[in-house]
Formats: sequence, structure tokens, C-alpha cells
Amino acid sequence: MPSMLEISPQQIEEQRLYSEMGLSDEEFQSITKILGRRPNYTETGLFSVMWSEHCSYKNSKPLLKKFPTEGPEVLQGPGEGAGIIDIGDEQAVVFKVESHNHPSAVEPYQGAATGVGGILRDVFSMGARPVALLNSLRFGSLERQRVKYLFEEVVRGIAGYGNCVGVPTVGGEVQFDDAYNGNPLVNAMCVGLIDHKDIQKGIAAGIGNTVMYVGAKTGRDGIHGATFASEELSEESEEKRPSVQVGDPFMEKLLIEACLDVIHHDALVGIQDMGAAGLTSSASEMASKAGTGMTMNLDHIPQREEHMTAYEMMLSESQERMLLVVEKGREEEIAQVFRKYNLEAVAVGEVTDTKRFRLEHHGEVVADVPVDSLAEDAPVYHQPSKVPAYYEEFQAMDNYVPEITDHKETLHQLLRQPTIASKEWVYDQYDSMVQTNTVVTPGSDAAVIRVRGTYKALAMTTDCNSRYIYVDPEVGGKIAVAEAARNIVCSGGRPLGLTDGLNFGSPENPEIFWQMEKSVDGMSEACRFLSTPVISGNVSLYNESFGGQAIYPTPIVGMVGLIEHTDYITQSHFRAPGDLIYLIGETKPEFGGSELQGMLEGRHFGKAPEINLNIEMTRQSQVRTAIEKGLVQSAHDLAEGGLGVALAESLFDQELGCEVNLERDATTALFAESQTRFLLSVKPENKNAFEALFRGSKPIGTVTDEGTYRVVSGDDTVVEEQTSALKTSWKGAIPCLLKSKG
Amino acid sequence: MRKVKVYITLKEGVLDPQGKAVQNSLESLEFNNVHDVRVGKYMELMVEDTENIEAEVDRMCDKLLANPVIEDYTYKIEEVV
Amino acid sequence: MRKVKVYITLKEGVLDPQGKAVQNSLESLEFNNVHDVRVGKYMELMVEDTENIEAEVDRMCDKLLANPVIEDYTYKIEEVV
Amino acid sequence: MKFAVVVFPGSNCDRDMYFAVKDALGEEAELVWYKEADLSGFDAILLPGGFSYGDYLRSGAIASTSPVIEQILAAAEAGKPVLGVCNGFQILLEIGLLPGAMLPNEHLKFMCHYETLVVENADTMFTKHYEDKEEIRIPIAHGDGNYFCDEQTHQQLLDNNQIAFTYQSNPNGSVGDIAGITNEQGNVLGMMPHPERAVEALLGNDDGLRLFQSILTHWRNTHAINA
Ligand SMILES: Nc1ncnc2c1ncn2[C@@H]1O[C@H](COP(=O)(O)OP(=O)(O)O)[C@@H](O)[C@H]1O
Ligand SMILES: [Mg+2]
Repeated sequence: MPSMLEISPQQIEEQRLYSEMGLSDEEFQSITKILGRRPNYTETGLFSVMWSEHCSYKNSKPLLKKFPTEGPEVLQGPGEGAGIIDIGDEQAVVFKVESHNHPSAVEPYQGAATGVGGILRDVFSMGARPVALLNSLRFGSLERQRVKYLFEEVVRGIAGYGNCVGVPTVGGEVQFDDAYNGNPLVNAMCVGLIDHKDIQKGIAAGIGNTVMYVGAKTGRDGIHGATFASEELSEESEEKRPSVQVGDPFMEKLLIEACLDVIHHDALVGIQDMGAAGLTSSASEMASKAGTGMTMNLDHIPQREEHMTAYEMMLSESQERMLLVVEKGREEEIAQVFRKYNLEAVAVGEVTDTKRFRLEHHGEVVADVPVDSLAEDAPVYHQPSKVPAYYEEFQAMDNYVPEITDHKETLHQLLRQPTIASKEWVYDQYDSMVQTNTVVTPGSDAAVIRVRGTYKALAMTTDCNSRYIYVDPEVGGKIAVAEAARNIVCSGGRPLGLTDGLNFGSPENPEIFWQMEKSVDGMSEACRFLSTPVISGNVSLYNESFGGQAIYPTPIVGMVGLIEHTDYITQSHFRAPGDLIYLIGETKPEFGGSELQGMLEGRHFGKAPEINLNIEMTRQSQVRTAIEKGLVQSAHDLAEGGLGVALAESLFDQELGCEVNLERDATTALFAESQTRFLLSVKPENKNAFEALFRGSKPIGTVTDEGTYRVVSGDDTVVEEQTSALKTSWKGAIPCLLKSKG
Repeated sequence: MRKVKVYITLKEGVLDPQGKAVQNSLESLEFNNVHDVRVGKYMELMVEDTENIEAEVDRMCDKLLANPVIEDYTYKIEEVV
Repeated sequence: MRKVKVYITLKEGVLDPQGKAVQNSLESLEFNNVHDVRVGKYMELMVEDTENIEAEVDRMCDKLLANPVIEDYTYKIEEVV
Repeated sequence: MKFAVVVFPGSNCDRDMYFAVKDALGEEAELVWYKEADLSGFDAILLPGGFSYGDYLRSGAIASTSPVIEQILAAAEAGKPVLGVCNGFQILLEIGLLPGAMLPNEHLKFMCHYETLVVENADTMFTKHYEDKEEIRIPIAHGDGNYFCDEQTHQQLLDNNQIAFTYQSNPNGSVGDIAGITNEQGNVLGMMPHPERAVEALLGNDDGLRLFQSILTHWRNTHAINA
């Protein structure tokens, strides 16, 4: 990068250098208007990152407004590092999801690792102790060599970072589909716990107060990361490779402990992490939120490399850095706190009343712009949207019902689909137990951690079936929220709220923008029905690879629920022979976007399964009541692969058996993916009480100790197979795919 | 048979947390004259001799041994006695 | 200023899981003429020149850089140009 | 009885150890930051798991150079119980209180799950509450848990009854399936599995609690004799 001194404002305009930084002609013109002059090189850089999609949400803002974000328990909605929800006893839960798709596509280990680091900082900068991590991953076909590499390295990167900082990785999801061949998705979610009195804000209040910098030194890494994340992957991404950041989880661990100490210090005024767009965004946002201005002297920024320019420092995305505002004259007290952890906190600037963002370097003013223009005045685009032809075609199709002759073999095959198969290969690499609060480790519907010192526990999950969203974004959006809530309910919890990770292709493509619009509509509606406000989230657009192939629309839902008493914690696997098995919910011949359809046809089409949110809401609360009354031994929501797969999964833990009778046609009964269904097991002595709650329900079978999975339909035995054999298919699939040479 | 010695280092400008930690630790052990530490990998491969062994080793490094996004490599090929 | 290059290798007789894994991966990439791989560490230290720099580096290796139970080390001290 | 949990930069099972002693065992515990440590007033020293100094260079290597190590050596010399779990075990190896070294797991992956351990010596101050050859379930969570020592050392460990726990089915390639060893005097135990993660039925298992109870019983006994 040439230094700003060499390039004049005039050159920037005439040679359109701003466009290399991602600014459009109109955007450049409006910057010139705001400033009343042409911006210099550094200033152009500041605007380019702050006005990137990643920081400004300029394309997604109109959509995000649709989400319900309020509720009686919401203490902090979207806008800060992470959202906060009250859980009683003066405690609250803090959570957010963050994507690191582009960095992970280029350098999967570090990309995933720094994604985890970033989301942790979002949470502990609020003053919360991070208590759990989850991740939601999408990869292409595991038959491809490159995909295997990405998958292995991403998982290793998540493990490498999360294990080192000592926050348990307790759950998540991984799905595989050709739609992600060129563009994997890596979304990480962090959950924290906080006492109400400790809640921090990222504000630069108090004129004259001191701005302090703490953590890793600033290097040239990640320059223009935010812009990079707002572009399509192309050949040129290769050239932008120097922008890869390397994570230092050890530094992060020190920062966590030091920051959780310093929040109790009354000289601290505000604290924020340096995430995307580094110093620029943290500093300008802190001032903008407080209605103040800020002056920084870049000579004082701790630097890892020599001869860094103002531009480079301001745009660097070096990891593990925090910005603090502290009372003037008390800097040393704050520095003391950090020194305990071998960290240095240095004064780099001052809060001013000018509402301007002013940077000095080597005795010169290198930038001087209105602070709100960076943080608030980014343009907002209302992109055109258009119904895609494929959608109209799908809606007009006849209902697709696959023909299956060998249900046993089909079940085996389904269990071997990497999206359904056991993810043990993944989560065994994560420390899921550190902090000794994890009650339900990965492998059940939702993970559960107890809240130490209380009888409460938190259930958490990430979900998004992007096939449904592809075939019908609105219905699919509803399903994503409902499925997450079902997973929480099955674990004994009441859904509190959610964080979303909106991963889409280019918003400038009207058909993709339509997908965004519709899925947000669907999600919003489901949130209203299920009383789960959206308290935080992340948007990742331009997820397209070389040939302009966009991913499936993938708005990930990260949900947290409250379990009132640890006695209510319920898992998905059957517990004892003799228990009665109930299927709650109606099954219809719905296969559009199903796992079976993908397996047989190699693509997804038709209509998504229907969902009625009224019924969803009622049934979820019934299931929760049944669990809280102690009537339920196990609860599992039906998802990919339908009842057939859910039954099998419920048997694996203790290798039990089942004897199940189904009436209708076996293919639909076993493999359809109708929504709002639950598989519950109940002790025989609770039969009457249970059936009184679920009017008209009757058991579809019983749990046996014979280790045989047996399903009868009418007079025919459609599946009779050893549980252990099914388990082998399910457990071995991913390791086997990884070993095979592709 | 040849012994191939491969040296893998982090590219300039890439953060090396490990090197930093080692440097700090050396300092606390009162080795006060150490100014910088970078940690990389060192591999010894026993390779059957072929005509274009260099090209072969280059390919191994590019494809597997080094991560071109963040690492550089050099190597030496020695005769085995 | 001197550049000290330290090479740390696993002792003979100590199993090298990393080397084994690298060798297997090379094989699956069809580099069939690689017979053995051992993975060690390579460090570059910038050290201020002193009279007995060798003794100094020996102490660093003994005290911290290498673990004598499983590792051997060698080093080279170069002039910095 | 008063336990010190020594916290290094990067330790992350320190609180878990603390709660295991305080809540599950019901004894006194204190988190002691490595820089400010005065271990003289404690009856037992616990070195927790985690990633001291990020596990950079070698697991436990950098921690082993810190000044607090002198005090740990002194406590061990004085016969106080010293327990190192996971990273704590790695530190005990690096400072030479226990023989051997750790290599990366055979399959190079970090692993976290329950393992079945066999109690090989129920006659130590850490294992009194177990039976010889008893099988217990304790979680592991490590990337470098592949215990290595030469044959001669292994023979000595066997001869002196220094092997406290073995894995029933070896997950990481450790020599002789070793999961935990003591020093010759029997007052220093290093083990890769995490007993502090298995002290409450709510979290799945409490087989680890008896390890802490053993330390307490031993202390009470010696105390009673001294008094
Ligand atoms: N990337 C991941 N990280 C951690 N745990 C995971 C990951 N992927 C899947 N899991 C865990 O594996 C289990 C099965 O996942 P999934 O098949 O998505 O379950 P469900 O269909 O019930 O949502 C869950 O407990 C989930 O938390
Ligand atoms: Mg799922």
C-alpha cells in the first residue's frame, strides 16, 4: 500500500483509487460533500471500511428493522457488542453470533480461530464471562479434496482457539451440500453470563477522558478485512491474501481475565473490542454513541512492525485488542490492573467535545472527519428484489414423493449422509466440559449448562436448514426459528431469544435479495409467535465463489433458553426398556428440500414442509409442560430424515431397541420431514397423565432391551435391524469420508 | 537415498505468538540480549533419489509441508552416507 | 547482532506422531519415494553479540528451548549483515 | 484442610479445581496467582489444567521456568500432596518432579470425552478411596497426552508401584497405557484425565471425587498422628 503522503486527494478522485477500497462513485461524492473537500488517503480508508456492508449494514439495514427486538426480558437489544436477556436473580445471559466465512475460505485454521476470538471479545467486552461457544458450519461435498481440507482445518481452528481460552464448545451444527463447494460458512456463537450491575457499554463519554489501548500490538494483518468480507471471492482474493490474521488465544485468555477484573474498577467509563475495521470502528463508534468526539495520537499505538502508516494502523485487523475510555488522571490505576496479567494499557487519545474524529501521526493531522459521518451516515440501499424463476417453478410442481422399496437400506444410507451422521469426529476435538458446568454435552438436541449457584440452567442451539430456505425462504425462515425453539423445548427450556447469522450471496442480485427479504419475513413472524426477540446478529453477504455460484440462503439461528430447574433437563435418547414411545404431531407426505430428496435426486425442489406457527406455539408449550411435570423420559425433535432417523438416534446412546407400529404408508411415515413433530418417551406409569395432556395421543411403540430397531407398517415389517449396525453406519460415515481419497 | 532438510518459517509480518512467548520467557530467565524469536518447523525426510528430486521436494512443500498463505520454506538436500 | 538458528529434533527412539502423519499424507498424495519423516522445530533468535554467545545459547536450549528427555538440539550462529 | 490452586497465565481449569475442593469436597481452597504465590500456608498444592502460556513451545515448558516452581519443589520435598492434572501434569514433567515427557496424541487430535481408567495402585495418598484394579470413569481433554518414557524408566515405574492409573483402552498412545503416575515418595501425582470434572452426579459422574477425598483422609490421618 502506498503511503497517504505520496497520494494526493486529487489523485484519489481522478484515478478512482477509492473504488479499490470498495467505495462507489456516489459514495465518494457524498464523502466529499460531508467533508466539504476531498478526503485524503487515510480518510478515504476510514470511510471505506466504516461504510462497508460488514460495518454499516448498508444493504441489510432495511431488512433487520423487521425483526422484533423487544421483550420484557431484553436488557440489551441489537447495537452493542452482544445482546442481553434477563434470567432473574440479577443475572443475565449475553449472546451473539459472528461469521468468518471469507477468512476461513482463504486460510481455514486461522480464519475459524480468529472468528472464535472475535465473538468472545464481543461478549466479554460487555462485561460478561464467556461460558459457552457454539458453531454453525457449512461445507461443500466431502468427496472433494479441498472441502476435506477446509472442514478439517476449520474444526481444528475452532478447537485450537476455544480449547486454549478455556470456554467450552458445547454445540453447533455442520451441514454439507454442493452449494457450499466454493464458499464454506463458519459462524461462531458465544454465550456469556453477567450480573446486571456489571453490564458495560462501548461509549466514549466524559470530555477530557483518556482513551487507552490494550492487548496485542498492531501489525499490518487484516488490512481491509471488512471490505474483503463484503466482496465476492475471486481470483483477486488470492492476491489479497496478506490480509490473513493470526489468532493468539493465549493473549485472549489474558484479556478475558483482565477485562473481567477491570470492569469492577470505577475509573472505567467504556470498553469495546476492536473487531472488523479495528481501531477505526471501535474508536469512532464509541465516540458516536456517546455524542462526543475523539482525538488519537497514532504515535502511541503499540506497533508490531516498523514504519506503519496511519492508514495501515487504522485499518489493521490485528486480533486480541481492546479500546478503553477511562477517567482522566486515573490511567495508572487501570494500567495496574492489566499489568497483573502482563498486559500493557497505553494512553492513545482523548475524548473531545468536537464530535470530530481526529488523528495525529508524526506531528501532523492525518484525518479529521465528523465522527457521526463514519458511524451513522453510511448510505442505506434498498436493493431491488425479484421472485426467482426457480421458486415459481417449484411452487407449481406436483408433490414429490419418493419411491422406496428397501426401507432398511434407505435408513442406513440416510444415517450415512454427512449432514445426518454423527458429528463426534467434530465435537470430540472440542473441550466441551471445561468450566465444569456442562450438563448436556454435544450429541443431544441442545446443549445445557447449569448456572452455578442456582438451580437454573441454560439450553442453547444453532439451527438452520438451508434447503428449506432455498426452496421457500419465507417458510424456511419460519422453520429455522421454530426448529431452534423445538430443540430448546426438548431440553426442558423456555426459549428466551435469538441471535441470527444471515449468510447470503450478493444483495445486488435481485433474486438473492428476495431470498433475504423473504427469509427475514419468515423468521420475524416466527419470532413473534414464539416470543423470541432477536437481540443480536451478524450479516455476511457476497458469499459467492469463483463462478458466481451463490450459496444456499443460510440465515442461522442461535437460540438460548432458560431451564428453570436442573430437574427439568431432558435429553434426546431413550432411557429405559419398557418406556412408551409417542410421536406428537401430524405426518404428511412432505419431501421438498428433504434429506431423502437430496440423497435420491441430487438436488432440492418442490414445496417446503408446511408450518403453522399457532400449532407450533401450542405444541411447544405442551411439551414443556409435560417435561416440567416429570412425565417425559426423553424428547427429540424430528428434523432431517424424519421419524426413521430420529428413532435411530434415540437408540444409540445405550444401544436399546424399539418396537414401533406405523399405520400409513411407510415411506412417508418414516422419512417425511413434516414440521412441529416431537418424539417423546414416557414411563408406562405416566401413560394416563401424559395422554391427558396430549388429547388423543397414543403410543406408537415401546423401547426394548433387545438392541433391535423394528418398525412394522400394517402387516409388513418394514425395518428390522440391529441397533449396533445402524450405529456403525451413523458413527463411521464422516471419518470414512475423510479417509477416502477423493 | 537422500536426506532432505526442510525449514519452514512464518512469512514476514505474520504474527508469531509462540515466538513472542518464548522471547518473554527467555527475558524472565534473564537472557536479556535476545531481541526477537521466530518459531518455525524443521523436518527431515528420507527420500529415494530421483532425477528431479528438487522439483519433487518443491511440490511436497507447496502441497503439504508448508502453508503458502502464511509460511515460507527453504530446504537442503544432502547425500546420505 | 547475531542470528542464531536453533534446530530441535526428537531423539532417536522417540516416536514421532507428527512425522508419521506427514509421511502418510505424502503417500496419499502419491509421493511414494519418501521413506521417513521426522518433524522438529526451527527457531531464529536475534541475539546481541557477546563474548561467550555459544555458552549462552547452550544455556537457553538446556533451560527452555529443548526438553532433554525427548529432544536434541543443534544450532548455528550467523553474522547479521 | 487448605488447598492451593496455582494459577498460571493461561491456566483454565483453575476454577474447576477450586470448586471441586470447595463445593464437592467441602474444604478450603484458594486460587493463587503465580506471581503472588506464597504456598507456605497450604496443606496441598494443585496444579490445574489448561494452556499455561498457550502451550507455546511445549505444553508446560514456559510455566516450568517461573519463580513459583521453587515453592512447588519445596512443598513436594516437604512431603505435601502435589497434584498436577493435564497441563499441571505436563508442568510436573517439565520441572522433573515426575519422569518422562509428553508427546502429541498419537492421532494428533485434541480429544475430549470420558475414558475408563484402571486404578493400578490404591495405596497412595491420592487413591486410598479406590480399590485396586477398580474401573472408574473420568474425562480427558488434551492434545498432548501421549506419555513417553524410555523402557528403563517404565520398568522403574512398574517396580516402584508408581503407576497410579492406566487407560483401559489407550486413547493417545501413552507408553504402558499410562494415565497417571506418582513420584517415588508417592506425594506427587500427575495425571492427564480430569478428576475435578467428575465430582458431581449432575454433570454425569462423580468418580473423581474420591481422589480428593483420599487426599483429605490422608491429611486427617497424618494430622491426627501428629496431634
Ligand atoms: N460444529 C459443531 N460443534 C459442536 N457440536 C456440534 C457441531 N455440529 C453438531 N454438533 C452437535 O451434534 C449434535 C447433533 O447435531 P445435529 O444433527 O445438528 O442435531 P439436531 O438435528 O438435533 O439439531 C448436537 O448436539 C450438536 O450440538
Ligand atoms: Mg439440526
